[in-house]
Formats: sequence, structure tokens, C-alpha cells
Amino acid sequence: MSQAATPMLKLTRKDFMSDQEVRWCPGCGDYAILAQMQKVLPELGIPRDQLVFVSGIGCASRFPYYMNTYGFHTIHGRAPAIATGLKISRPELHVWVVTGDGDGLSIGGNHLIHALRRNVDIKILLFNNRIYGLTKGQYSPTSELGKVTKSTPFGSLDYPINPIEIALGAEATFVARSVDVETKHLQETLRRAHEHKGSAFIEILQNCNVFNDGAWEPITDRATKGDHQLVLEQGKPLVFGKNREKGIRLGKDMNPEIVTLGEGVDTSQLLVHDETNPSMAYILSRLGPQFPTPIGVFRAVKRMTYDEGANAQIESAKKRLGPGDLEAILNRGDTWVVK
Amino acid sequence: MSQAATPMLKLTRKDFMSDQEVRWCPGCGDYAILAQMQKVLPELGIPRDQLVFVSGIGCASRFPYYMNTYGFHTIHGRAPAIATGLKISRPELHVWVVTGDGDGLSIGGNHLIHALRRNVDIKILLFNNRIYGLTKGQYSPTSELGKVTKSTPFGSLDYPINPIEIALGAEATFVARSVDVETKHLQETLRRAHEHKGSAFIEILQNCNVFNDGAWEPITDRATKGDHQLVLEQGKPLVFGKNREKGIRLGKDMNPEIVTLGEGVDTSQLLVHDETNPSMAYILSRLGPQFPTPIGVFRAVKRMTYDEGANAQIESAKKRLGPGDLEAILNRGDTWVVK
Amino acid sequence: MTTHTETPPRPQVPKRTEELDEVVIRFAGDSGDGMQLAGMQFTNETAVAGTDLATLPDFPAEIRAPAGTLFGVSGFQVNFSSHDIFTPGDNPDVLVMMNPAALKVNLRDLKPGGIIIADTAEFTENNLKKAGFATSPLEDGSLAKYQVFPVDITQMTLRAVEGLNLNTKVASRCKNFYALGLTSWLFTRPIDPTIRWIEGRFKKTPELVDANIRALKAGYHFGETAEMFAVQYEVKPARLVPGKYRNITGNSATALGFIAAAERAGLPLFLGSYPITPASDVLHEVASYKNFNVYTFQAEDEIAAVGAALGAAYGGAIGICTTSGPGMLLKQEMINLAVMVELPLIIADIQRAGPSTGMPTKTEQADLLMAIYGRASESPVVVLAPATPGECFFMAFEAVRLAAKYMVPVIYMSDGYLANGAEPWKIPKVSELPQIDVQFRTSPEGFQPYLRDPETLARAWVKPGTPGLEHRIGGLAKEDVTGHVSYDPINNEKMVRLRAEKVARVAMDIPRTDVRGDPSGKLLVIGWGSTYGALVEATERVRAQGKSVSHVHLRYLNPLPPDLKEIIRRFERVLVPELNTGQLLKIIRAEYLVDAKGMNKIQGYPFKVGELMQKIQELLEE
Amino acid sequence: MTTHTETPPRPQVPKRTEELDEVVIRFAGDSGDGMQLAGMQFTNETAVAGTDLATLPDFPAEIRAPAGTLFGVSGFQVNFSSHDIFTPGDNPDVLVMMNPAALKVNLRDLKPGGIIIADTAEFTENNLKKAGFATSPLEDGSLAKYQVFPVDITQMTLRAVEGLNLNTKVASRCKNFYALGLTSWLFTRPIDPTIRWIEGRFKKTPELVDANIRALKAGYHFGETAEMFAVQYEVKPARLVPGKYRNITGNSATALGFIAAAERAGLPLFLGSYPITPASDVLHEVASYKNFNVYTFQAEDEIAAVGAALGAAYGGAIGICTTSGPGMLLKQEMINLAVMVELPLIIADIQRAGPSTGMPTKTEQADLLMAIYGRASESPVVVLAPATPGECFFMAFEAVRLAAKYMVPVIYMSDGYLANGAEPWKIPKVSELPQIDVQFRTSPEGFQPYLRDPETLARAWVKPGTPGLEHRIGGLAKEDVTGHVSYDPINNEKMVRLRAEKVARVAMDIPRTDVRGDPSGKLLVIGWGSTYGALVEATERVRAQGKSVSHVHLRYLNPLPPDLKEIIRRFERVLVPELNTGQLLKIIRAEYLVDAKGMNKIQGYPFKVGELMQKIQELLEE
Ligand SMILES: Cc1ncc(C[n+]2csc(CCOP(=O)(O)OP(=O)(O)O)c2C)c(N)n1
Ligand SMILES: Cc1ncc(C[n+]2csc(CCOP(=O)(O)OP(=O)(O)O)c2C)c(N)n1
Ligand code: SF4
Ligand code: SF4
Ligand SMILES: [Mg+2]
Ligand SMILES: [Mg+2]
Repeated sequence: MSQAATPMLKLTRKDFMSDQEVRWCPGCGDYAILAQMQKVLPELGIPRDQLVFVSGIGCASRFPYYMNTYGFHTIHGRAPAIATGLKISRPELHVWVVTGDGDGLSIGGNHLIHALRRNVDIKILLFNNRIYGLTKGQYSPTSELGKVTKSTPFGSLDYPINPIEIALGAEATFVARSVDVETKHLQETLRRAHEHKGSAFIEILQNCNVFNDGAWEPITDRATKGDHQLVLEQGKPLVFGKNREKGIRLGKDMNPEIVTLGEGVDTSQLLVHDETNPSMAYILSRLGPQFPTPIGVFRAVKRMTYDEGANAQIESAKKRLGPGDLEAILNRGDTWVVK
Repeated sequence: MSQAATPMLKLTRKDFMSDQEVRWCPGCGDYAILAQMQKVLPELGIPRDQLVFVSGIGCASRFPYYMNTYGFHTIHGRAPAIATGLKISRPELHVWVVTGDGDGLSIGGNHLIHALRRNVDIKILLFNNRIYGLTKGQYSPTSELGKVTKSTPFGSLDYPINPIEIALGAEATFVARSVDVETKHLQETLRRAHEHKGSAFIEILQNCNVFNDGAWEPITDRATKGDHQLVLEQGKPLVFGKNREKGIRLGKDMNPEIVTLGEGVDTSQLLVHDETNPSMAYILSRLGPQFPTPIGVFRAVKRMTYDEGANAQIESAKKRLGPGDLEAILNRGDTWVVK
Repeated sequence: MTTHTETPPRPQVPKRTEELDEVVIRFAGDSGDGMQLAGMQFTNETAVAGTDLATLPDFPAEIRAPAGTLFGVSGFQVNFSSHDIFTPGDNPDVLVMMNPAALKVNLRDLKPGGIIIADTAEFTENNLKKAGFATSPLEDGSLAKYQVFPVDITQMTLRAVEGLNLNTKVASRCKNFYALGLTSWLFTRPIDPTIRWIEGRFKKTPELVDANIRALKAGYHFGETAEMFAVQYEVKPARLVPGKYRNITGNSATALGFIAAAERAGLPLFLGSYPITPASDVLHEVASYKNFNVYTFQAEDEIAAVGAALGAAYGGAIGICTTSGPGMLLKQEMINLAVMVELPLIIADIQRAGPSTGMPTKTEQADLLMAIYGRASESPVVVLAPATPGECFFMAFEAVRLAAKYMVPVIYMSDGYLANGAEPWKIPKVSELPQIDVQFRTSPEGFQPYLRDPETLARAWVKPGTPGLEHRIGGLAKEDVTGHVSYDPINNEKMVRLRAEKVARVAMDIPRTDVRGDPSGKLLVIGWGSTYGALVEATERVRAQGKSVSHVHLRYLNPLPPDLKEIIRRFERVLVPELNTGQLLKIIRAEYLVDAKGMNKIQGYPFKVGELMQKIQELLEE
Repeated sequence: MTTHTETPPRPQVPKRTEELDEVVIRFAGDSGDGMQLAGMQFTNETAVAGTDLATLPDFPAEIRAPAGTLFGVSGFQVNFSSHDIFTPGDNPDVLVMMNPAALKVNLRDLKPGGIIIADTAEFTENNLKKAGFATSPLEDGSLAKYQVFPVDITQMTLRAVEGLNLNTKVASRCKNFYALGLTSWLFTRPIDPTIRWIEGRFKKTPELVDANIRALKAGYHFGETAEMFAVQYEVKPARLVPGKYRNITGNSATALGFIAAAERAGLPLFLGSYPITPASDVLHEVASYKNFNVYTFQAEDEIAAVGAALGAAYGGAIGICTTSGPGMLLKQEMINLAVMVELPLIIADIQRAGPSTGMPTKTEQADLLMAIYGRASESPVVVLAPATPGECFFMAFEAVRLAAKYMVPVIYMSDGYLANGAEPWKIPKVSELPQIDVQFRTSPEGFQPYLRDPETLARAWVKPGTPGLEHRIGGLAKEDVTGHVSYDPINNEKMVRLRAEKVARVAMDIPRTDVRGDPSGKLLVIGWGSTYGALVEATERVRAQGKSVSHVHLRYLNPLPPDLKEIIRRFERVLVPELNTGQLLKIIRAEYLVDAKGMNKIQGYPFKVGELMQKIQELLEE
């Protein structure tokens, strides 16, 4: 399209706000995520018309309505599939998918995995509030075992899915986690996702103050977050704690362990984060409950994207076989003439 | 049911063969798998009527027709869901699921993951021939990148799914791999799956001699398999090679490396297989192409099963609240009498 | 029991009591204002007081839309009467409005001369603007033709709970109970049921028990004392059929119907479901009865939900799944498998307004053709639809009974209006419910998987785990009797026809069709599902004008009642009103070749009696 | 070019040539015997020889069922003639049988006095037993009423390829070409097209080129020289409409139709698909044209396939998906979304015999009601169906054209018989194909997402990436013109009716209905889809007996042709023959209130002309 013709005005956050009143519950974590997105986008220098937000169904999935870009609020669980078709045929567009823990991991789990393994160049944001918000509070695939909800008055029985682990298992090329209220961190993570060429998966810990209030409190509360957040930084040792006094080391049998710095231990013995090391990402993805929760980029590696491949295949076929000749293929094979 | 009343005759392989003629192509790897199943079952001492084979659609999924047990050939991709309902409500039955790489990882990927994360006590056999057999040869989610098939005459573009890695990512409690033609190994693996309490996932490498002949040749061919198979044994170091002259050691940054035994290296430096160590299983699941292919049990851990939990919940509710009283719940809440 | 003496006794103003036959009240406010609760509790009070009633909850799809917006308004309408009633009423007599937006949205429906109770505290400039009022309607005279009672509900509530140490936010959340108390006084409804409910609900937070009861009573007493209210209204109990009653919603009745059926069959119940509005509450309610033999399984999606239910049915349980339109579409492939393997399976479709995500909290009855014809190839199933909230119990029960008797999938079609609507329900005695007689086959003697019962054509239900009956079933075409895979052309046609015939034979179980009104005449109105109440009322009223109109309401949509053909013949004209563009209409026309006309409404709301009457009168005059 | 002189010249026995007007040949053998190939090549030969033709491939669902079994028999029937023909023929004149099982399965269909060519090598005791023959029919006199030619095809083939250093297994795989060669000689068909085909197909393995050509020629020469064959038959070219022809199957024509339409629209084609019999070949063929602007995407399931197609349509491509019954059911929720967001989307349902997995390789036309009504709520789409393999091209093209013109989903319904069946096809000139004129909106001036073209009611197609037109669409109910989310009741009804009206207006694009036979009379036969050929032939033959029967064939199933009502009025009776239990029948009855009768067959096979004639005659005599 006429992208070049659009004068590249410097856009502001306001430019990305649509005319629709935001309909989330007051206090919902979704507001913060929306705000960070609207703040980051102007800095990326992409014209609004080149951006498309595709979502499924759920509270999170109302996101596109509030973005003054192109947007498609689709059906439950299928956004990655729709985004895939769009991105393959329109590789120049920037396609973001917004989904929830139910939308993306319950009904839509398979599409998510397949989009990731194909490495379609779309950015998938999974708002994880560990609950079904829009349907008024049933447990979700990320709810903790024994969760008492409307649909599980005696407690849930299924072991939760770990979104990061599943994404890694699908060999996603970019896997990260951030938090609704960590504004700077979230902005930075969104930017990283944008810069990554290939599928990017970000789990965003999000508070549903109506049906699952405080689900992430230890990680978000000022008082406790020092001990409960482990901020991953490429090339940096894994240090955390209120006063950054603790670290993580690889113990026997590849089991990670928490150590206190100073007592004969210094940062040189700690694991050093490496976004390209698959085992590292895996171990970090499943640190037990006694460990802090890692946020940041678990894995970032390069691989051909599906959309690149698909378009290159067409180009190379055209080069090799000449551009398609309709008359020729209609007349292919044995023909004869009746007079 | 009247299981106790059934005289426990010693069954033989023949007892497990149904009266239906087997309809796979001559030479198909499925025959060997069927044979091993029919050989193992008599040794497990389960009456035939306590066994149910549930399958989806595909060549592999014809399996139940040939077993003289209960069997349900369902629809494409959904066998784990059907088996889940059966097992929850009939926990005493032995429920096996047979699926293919298309059935189980393409259309049925999500059900597979959810069955595994729930740890429903069903045994899932995924016959991986890296192709769609029944629909005559399109590439499957496990086909190698660039695969030329009917549906991809210019080569496939998507990075294959690694079934073991996906199963581990779903936190399956039992994850193993075996091979159609490794009769003893396969029998042993089936037995282990049976003995495991919880979801068991076995990827069985299977040859489709019509549409993807030789897909596993390096691993199955006498001449090469020594170098290409890594047999996992609990508590044993990772040794392989024609003359068991090679081993696998953990190198820098948790990267595995191949070493030759003898040259200053002995087995004590090798990784020792531990089915309960998640990082071990993960690293083994994604050994690169220069490594041998592990077969055996990657992970085996214990966790409450969903079916146990569901039934225990009913029992405990009965204990706590007394057995359900229909009259009482019909009359619940405010009532009044009209005369 | 908590008691309050904080409200100072006030001088009793002498009040007049007027008797009314029927009253329609609508409560409305923000989504967070607790209007659904107030409405439900009022319903319960008037139910206990013995009136007949019908309700229409009406809430937005947003969980808690921003305060004061038009799209965030949540309403609840209740109609109660000393005679039999069938609908929540076309137009309210009373509006209890918690803010300007609520008034804006609802005013157009209020009857001339109707009552408006409004919380003045919320009529701020800002709120008025959000609602699109230039000036306050409470002050600008625009409501002159109504009786307006401006009450500072918010302030009074805060005062009532003073001293309980609640913060203002929590305290002001009690205002729905204040409004309820006032309304209860105005219509002389007993507030004890509500007090009991509050005590149960907030058991774990005694301060909320206290606060809500205080607010309730304060509202009640305000009515008693305030001079503003000179008249109190009374609606006498209705002369319902004698018996013990409770109030019940359609979803609750559906849940209980399924549980009752499983109990009467002596089988475990397996409910596989994936949450979806407006079906989720059935799952919630069934899940709360775990001390019955009840498995509830929240699946990863609708396909797995119905798959698990089918797996359980295969294992010998009553396999059920509950969903709504978008979810139904995902189940059709599995239902087709159930058709082929001839296992009992119950699929409850609680219809909502579509297509696609549509208006999820609004009602519609447009899934009928999809239920009957929406599967690939020839795939007959039984389709049933209850007509009222209470009837959901019996039709849910019937769905299970027929599925087990004929070894066939049954689709049970409720809708959003039935699901959330309530009515007084004569509680059945368990002993009077039919026994569901399931005989699992256990004898290997001459066993064949597709041998059929000569009367019902049902094949035998065999539980895996039965020695000697090992066999295989599946979705491939199967040979008659043996069930072996077969591609024989003649056999295929035979099996297609057998499956159709089996469903056709369900007609044997359909009771004689009840014609309301004369058995023959000028106009026959045929309805199905939740339109029942409106159709009864409309046809009765037109009949009361001495005109010839009768009404037949179908609960069995596939197969159709065998006597329907004869009934239709006896009328000159046929009208089929539906909340869709004419779905049953198509079936009636194709089946009976009668030039039936449709009356169609696709607005997410039930029919109004008035609009139906008008159409009926038109047709009678043509 | 490979030449062979290995076959020694034999003395020419003088042969008689008989001219025939029409011949039906059926090839059959094991699934591994290459009978589909032999049949297809014979078809090609006779096509090139200028006859008219029609084919019926018939293969099992098993890939390579065990040799010699009845269920493993794979057959291919071809009818060729010097006059216009429309069906593969009711009963073969000739059976080319590669083993006893094939003979067993096919003998019942052979015409009295028909020819049997059988490979004697396969009539072993073991094979006879598997086929259920006590003694060899080639020897026990049971085939006395036929002309039997026992030929040791296996042995002769092995001999023909001797010296090429092939192992026996590979060598004997050439026997289908031997049989083809022999049959080609017997019916004087040219074998050059087959030689060319072999050369192309086995390019990479020259020894197979050699072997197969040798086998082919050996068979041909055997006919020439063996005394057994005294007569050679000839079928003269048909007088087809002048033009350039090729042979085409329905699936091939469908693939080309889609590509042609995308080219004529100047847009990229995006085909999202998940493999399923009998639709997969469309995906395969489209995927081979990557030098066009063609994306093919093999998705993880049918939902993702249609989702990706819709995503591509949203992006401005021609979005198509191809599937069959079980897969269709999974797409309905996404189609509903497409209905709501009003984007063009083409869904091709290549119907197969069901329900459930059913008989995947057999044909049926029982998805019609599902296509029209199988979605939740009110969800109108356009439904089209081609009538012959060649017509698949034009209707696929038309599906794309209408979808883009009206911004609406179009369901295109082919079936297993059309998909695999072949006919001579007059190749259209590209320049004669309609231009598909797509105008993407680019001007922000007064833009609203749901502004409609006053004539078609289509909203504008806007490509993301267009500056100034940023907007949001989705599956929630939407406000007229603006497309904003709206729960307004009146607006909802308006939108439901607008979507219906848009589909209704497609009627403007439907050409006048062609009545074959008199424009009025006693009996009107209405058909749709692949039954065309059989209906034409049956009605023509009955008409030739001087009786009053006409035939209308519908390509537009929703909406129906506007002139159909008038046409129906002009006939006393209406018959609707279908390969289902009466689906179009229901629509015709409901729509036109005519007491139309059905003729129904659900056997996985097309109608035979004979059975249709009988039914028509019966109705005419009643
Ligand atoms: C096919 C289908 N099934 C079910 C639903 C109902 N539904 C809507 S959103 C939702 C789950 C939402 O949970 P999540 O994805 O976690 O989003 P949240 O609301 O928590 O942001 C469900 C079950 C639906 N719309 N469509
Ligand atoms: C809903 C649906 N979609 C597609 C198909 C067609 N189909 C049948 S089996 C199959 C794939 C089989 O592949 P795999 O699971 O690998 O089994 P294999 O035949 O290789 O053993 C497909 C696509 C179907 N039967 N149902
Ligand atoms: S229900 Fe929860 S997730 Fe949904 S808008 Fe409200 S607070 Fe947010
Ligand atoms: S197609 Fe392949 S997988 Fe299927 S039966 Fe034949 S050899 Fe086996
Ligand atoms: Mg959520
Ligand atoms: Mg496979």
C-alpha cells in the first residue's frame, strides 16, 4: 500500500487510542497492558495502518477495540490461525495476537503451539490471570491445583499448564514473561518482541481483580517482589532478592539452587543468563515454588520464519518456472481439437 | 463388573487377536507394534474385558479393530478426550489410546497435551511415521523441514514438532520412545507404561513403507543402529556405539557432547540416566542431529491422577455431606405450600 | 440472628393499601450495583408470598462495565400476580433506577402513570452527561406523567450501616438491599426470605451480614415512615395448583433434571462441559452436587467436553454436555460419531443471540435447524425443547430417558431467557418421577453389537468390562447386526434408514398434543421453546375477545408429534411465531405443506404479549 | 523416446472390426494393482481419440488392503461413446479383472453377453478361496453366458520385461499396463498418450519407463496376434461442440477454477486446507502452482485452515478452504464469524458418504442442509454446486466471483463422484473468462466499515495497511454502518435482515433456469450436483418414449433461482432425486408448498440411469 506516501509524523500514545470506551472492570490489569502498548508503539516508528491486532474471545481479547489500528476480534481460541493466514499473505504487516490463558491455552492450545513451531512472524501476548474472566470465574489451565471456582466448588484436579514451558516445548524462537504492573519491563519486553523476527510469545501476568484478585501478589507487591521476581538479563548472573543478595546456581544433577551471596559465594558461581541456551530456558521455566519467578526473555534465537519461507517459495518458483501462465495450465496434458 | 468371577485363565497372544483381517499395507510397521502388544498383554494378567483400546483416525488408529478386547475407533484427533471420559467414570478399566503423528500432534495436539497435564491414567501410543498414511502421503507435524510430499511439492516450511519435547512440556509423568522393529524393547516399554500409574506417553517410531519408507532407517538398520540408537536405562551411564565405545557427557553451559570412551574418558564422567530428573529428560529429548536418538523412558515420576482425584472427590463429598438425597435438593431453598 | 435497633422508631404515618392483580417491576443500575441480586431476592420474596411470577434478567456482556454508561446498565424485571401469569410482562409498572443511565435505557418501556424510584445521589452532572441527559429528568418536569419518588438511596444506605466500620466503597455496595427493602415495603412483600439468604451467603463475613440486613430494613422502614409514600400495594397469592413450591430458574431446573434422571436410572452422571454464557450455570450447579454420583469435567474445549461425555456413555454412565451456539458447532462431529455408534448422549444447547459471538447474554431460538440438520450426511437425532423454566426439569429428565431407551443422541434446547428466568415450581415427588430402566447386556449368548430391540430398534448397551462381550465400534460404516466395518452399498442404505427409523419411533413416546383453545377453528398458533408464556397469554387474551385462535406448543421437535398433522388440518390458517427468521416454520411447511406464516423477532428479547396479539388479530381479520 | 523391438513380429491373424456406439469398461484388481492408473490412462486414450466419456473410480479406504481380499478390490469404470454421454454407465460391457476377488465383486454388474478379460495367473486356489469361489469360474462353466478371455497377464508381463534386470515384484507391477495395452487394442484406442505419460511419470527411473512401455505394447500386440481375439471394436469420435479439449477430473477442475478466478481478480490465492478424502487432491494440485500468486497452507486442523483463509481474506487475498463432511463441521463456527464480519470466503465441501467417518472413498450428496442451515443462529451464506467434473471449473470460479462481489462466504459443494470422475472438457480461453472486479476501498472520505453498496449490500473490502482506514471488526453484534459493538435490539434485527437480504440479492446473478424438455407438462425432475448426468440421460430416454418429463438442474442452492417458482407451477408433479434421504426435497416443499416426491439412494454410488427411468415412468403412470 501507499506506506511510503504517508508522511511519517511522530505519533503519540493518543494516536493509538481508539474512540471506543474501554469496557474492562475498574482496576483490571488489562488497562495497564493497554497503556504500555500504546506507549511503546509510537517509539517503533510504524504507521498505524501497518499494525493489526488479532484476538480471540475473553476479557483480554477485547484489546483490539481499544487500539486505533487495524483490529480483528475473532472467535475463541483461533486468533493464531487467523493471524497466520494474514501474515503469510501480507508479510509486510505487523501482526500482534492478544489472547488469554483460557483462549490461548485451553481451547486454543493447539493453534498456539503450531503457530510457534512454524515460527510465523507474529507477536503473541497471553494475558495470564489464571481464571476465565469473561465467563465469570471458572478455573483456567493455569489455575493452581485445588482451585475453588464456580465450576470447581470442591477444588480443581488438574495440574496447571506452564505457558513458558509449553512455548519452549514447541520450540518457539522468542519466549518471555512480563507483568501488567511492571510498566518499564513490560514496555521493554514488547519492544523486544517487536524487534524479534519470528514468532514471539509473551506471557503477561495480569490481575483479574474481580474473579482472581491477587493471583500474582507476591510478584507484584512492593514488599515481596524483591524476593519473588527474578529479572532475566542477557549475559548477567541470576541475582535477586530485595537487596540483590541472592543468586541461583546450578547444583548437582542439573538442579538449580538458591544461594546467598557473600557467604563464600560470589556472582561468578551463578548461572549466567543466556537467551540462546535451550537448557537454561527450560530450567528457568520450571523453577519450583521455593524459587523466585523469572521475568524477562527466556529464549531468543533466530530461524527462518514461515511467512518468509512461503513467500520465498513463490518467488523462487516464479524464477524457476516463469510467472504462472493461466492459459498454459488450462491446456496442460493431452489435448485434442474437435472441429 | 464381575471381574472376580472370571476364571483367570492364562491367556495367550492368540486370545488378543480379533476375528478381523488386518488391513494395513503389507510391510507396514504397524504389524510389528500390534504383535508386540498382543504378546505383552497376556503377561500382564488382565482379563480381556478390562482392556479398552481407543483410537482416532489414521492407519495407526485402525489398531483397535485387531485387538480382541473392547475397542472404540473414534474421530480424528479426539481419542484422548474420549478415553478421558471413559477412564474418569470407569477407573478400574485399562484404557489405551492409539494415535498417529497426524492424529495426535496435528488435529489432536491440544487433547494430547491436556490429557497429559491432567495425568489421566491412560496409555497413549503415538505411532510416528512422519507422514499422513491414510490420506495417502501428505507431510505431518513430525516431517522434517523441506519435506517434499503431495501437499508440499516445493518442500514443507514448518519446523517439526518433537513429540517427546511436547509431552515433557506438558509435564507428562511418563514419557518414552520405542521402535516398531525393536520387539523386546517395545514390549518392555509397553509393560512399563502399563505399570505406570498416570498418563503414559510412548512415541513409537514406525515405518510407513508406502509413503515414507526408511524414515527411521539409521535407527533401525542393523548396520547403523549402534551409532544411531541411545538406549536409556535408569541409573546407567549414557553409552552407545556399535561397540558401546561412545558416551554422552554434559559439557559447558549444559550442552551435551559425545565422547569416545577410553581416551582418558571413562563412564564415570558420563551422564547417568535418571528418569526422575526433568532437566535430563529435556536435554535428551532435544539432542541434535549429530547425536544418537534416545529410546527408552525419558521421564517417569509419580503424581495424583485425574481419575483418582475425581473419584476421591466424590467419595469425600459423600462422606462429608452424606450420600446425595434427591428429594432434599429438589426442595432446597425457600419453599411454600399452596393448598 | 442479628437484630438492629439503630433505626430510631418514627411516627407512623397512616398509609392506604391498594390491592393490585398484577405488577411488573424493573430494577436497573450499573453492572456492579447488584441489580440481578435485588431482582432475584424480590422474586423469591413474592414467590414465598404465594403469587405467580415470571422474570427477565437482562445484563450486559461486560463483567463490570464502567459506571454510569448506557451499555453498562444491568436490569432485572419481575412480574408477579394473583392469577396465573406466563411472561415477565411487556411493560413495567415500576422502575427502580439506581442511576441516570438506567433511567435513560428503561424509561421508554414504563407504562404511562408508572412509578419511578430513583437514587438521587447518582443523578450528578457527570452521570447525567454520560447518560445523555441535558438536565436532570427528576427536576426538569420531563417525568410529569409518572409518579416519581426521588430517594437518596446511597446516602441513606451509608447512614444505615454507620458504625460498622466499613469503608465507603463496601458500605455503599449495600444500596441494592436498601432499594430492595423499600420496594418490598411498597408491595408488601416479606423480607424474611432475603434476611435468611443474606445470612447464608455472607456467613464468613459477619459484618456484611449485618450491613446488608441493616440496609434492607432501613429501606423497608423508610417506606413505612416517609410521607412521600401514601399508598402501599398488595398482590394477593395466586390460586396455583396445590402443592409445595419453590422458585426456580431454567438452568437450575436443567441441572436438577439431569441429576434426577441419572438417579432414577441408577447410573453415574458425567457432565463434560466448557464454560459459555448462558450455559455455564448448569455446570456450576451440577458440580456442586458431588455427593451424588456426579462427575463434572471442565474440558479444554467443547470437542473434548462432548468427547469425554461420549466416552463416559460408552462406559455406561449418563453422558451429558452443556453449551451454547458457538460451542454446539464444535460438537457436531462428535454427535455424528454418537449417531453412528448408537450410544446415548445428551447435548444441551442453551441458545443465545448470534450469529458468531453475537449478543452472548441475550436470548434467541435460532439454533433449531442447526440442531436437526447441522451435521454432515444423514444424521438423525432427537430434539426436545422445554417451554418454561420449571419445565426444564422435566424435559432434561426426558432427554436422558429417551437417549437411554433408544440409544440415540438427544439435543435439548433451552435458551437464555429460560436459563436465567424464574418461575414458581411445584416440586415433584421423587417417587412420582418415572423410573429409567437401563438394562446393560451381560450375556454373551448370541451377542452381536448391532442386534436391535425389535420395538425401539435400540442396540444393546454393553459396558466395557463385561466378560465375553468384547467388541469394537467406530465411525466407519458398519454392517447390520455384526457392526463390522462394511462398505456394502445396500447395507449402507439399510443402516441409514434404520438410524432414521429409530429416531422416528421416538414418536411412540410423545404424549398427545394439547391444543389450548378450540380443537379446530380459524387460526392455529404453533410455538416451541421459551415463547410459551407469551403465546399462551396472547392467544388467551385474543380468545377472550371471542375470536377463534388456538395454540399448540411443541416440546418434541424431532420427531414431531404424530398427531400434529391432524390438528393442523382442522384450522384455516397457521401462524408460527419464533425468535428467529422462521425455522420451525420451514419444517412445518415442508412437512405438512401448509401455507403457515411466520412471526419473527430477532432482537435478543422475548416476544411481548402485545405484539403477538396484534399479529394474531391481523391474521384473523385478513 | 524409447523403442522396443524385443517382441518378435507374429503372423497377423486377420481380425474383424465392429463399430460400437458406446462401451462401458470396468478395470478391477487389488488396491496395489494400479487399476486406477490403468483406468485413467484408458480414459485419456479414448478422450484423445475424440469420444465423449464419463468415469467412475471406486477404491477402498484402505491404502493397500491385503492382496486377494474382497474389501481390497479397487475398480475404475469408464464409459465412452460416439454420442454425448452423461454417466459412467449403469452396467459394464467389459470387465478387465486382475484376480478372483475382483471378478466376484464386479460380475453381478456385467451385462449379459459381456466380455471378461481375466488374469489367469491370479486364479490360484488360495485366491479363489479368499474370494469365496469353490471352483474357478474360468473353468467351471459358470461364466457361460459371457465371452471370457482368460489371459496369463502376469506371466506375459514378466516375459515382456525380461532382460531389464527387474526383480519379480517390480516387474509384475507392470501388469496393469499389459492389461491396458490389451484393452486398448481391443477397442482400437491409441496408446501414444499413455507412452508419453509413462515417459513423463518415470523420468527419473528409465528402467521403469522401459518396462511399462514394453508391458503396454506387449498387451497391445497380444491382442493383435492372439487368435483368441477375432473381433476388434471401434467407437467413433463423438460430435462434441467444436473446440480444444482435454480430459479433466472434478478436483482438477476445481483447483484450476480457483486459480483462474484469483488470476482474473488480480489477487493472490490463499488455500488453507487440512487433508481429507476426497478433497485432498485439490490442495495437491493448487500447491503445484506456486509460480502463480498461490499460497497453500496445510494447517493443523480444519479450524485453523479456514481461520487462516479468513485471515488472508481479511488481508485482501482470495481466501479458500477445501474439505469434506467431517471437516466441514469444524469450520462452521469460523464461517459464522465470516458471516458477521462480511468478508469473502470460499469453502469447498467435497462431499463423501457418512455420517461420521462413514465410507470416505464413496460419494453422497447429503451435506446440503448442513451447508445451508448448519450454523448457530441466523447465518445465511451462498451455496453453489457444480453438476459435472468439467463444470467444477466454472462453479469454483463463480464461487470466488460471488464471494468477492457480495462480501459473503460461499460454500461450494462438489462430491466424491465429481471429484474423481473425469470427462472431456472444452478448454475455455482465458480472455473469455469474466473479469473479477475487486475495488479495495482506499479513501478515508466518509468511510464507515459497514457502509453498504446500495445494489449488492456489500460492505467495502479494506486492506489492513491502508492509511486512514484503521478500524476494528469482530464477531459481536454490530451497529449498522459504523460496525461498533451494539446490543441494541432493533439494530440487531436490522443487521440479521440485512445479512439475509444480501444473500438473497445474489439471485440477481443467477442465470435463467434452463428447462431440459418441454417448459410445462406432467413431471418436472429437479436435481442438483453430480446427479446431473444420470438425470439428463434418464429424462431424455423417457422423453424419447414420447412421455412428458422435463428436467431442471440447480447450480444455485442458496439463494434458489428466482424463476424456479414459476417453472414448478407449470408441471403437475415434481420429483427430486438425490443421493441423500431428501434434502433439497425439504427445501422445495417448504419454499413452494408443492407435494414434490423424493427418490433417494444412500449407497455411496451415483444413480443408475435405469433406476431413475423406472421411478420416472412409475410416477408418470400413477
Ligand atoms: C466456542 C466458545 N466456547 C466458549 C466460549 C465462552 N468463553 C468466552 S471467553 C472464555 C474464556 C476466557 O478466559 P481467558 O481466555 O482466560 O480470558 P479472560 O477473560 O480471563 O481475559 C470462554 C470460555 C466462547 N465464546 N466460544
Ligand atoms: C476431521 C477430519 N479431518 C481429516 C480427516 C482425514 N484424515 C484421516 S487420517 C488423517 C491423518 C493420518 O495421519 P496419522 O495420524 O499420522 O496416521 P497414519 O495414517 O500415518 O497412521 C487425516 C488427515 C478426517 N478423517 N477427519
Ligand atoms: S473480569 Fe477480571 S479480567 Fe475481566 S475485565 Fe474484569 S477484572 Fe479484568
Ligand atoms: S499407508 Fe503406510 S502407515 Fe498406512 S498401512 Fe500403509 S504402510 Fe502402514
Ligand atoms: Mg484468563
Ligand atoms: Mg502418520
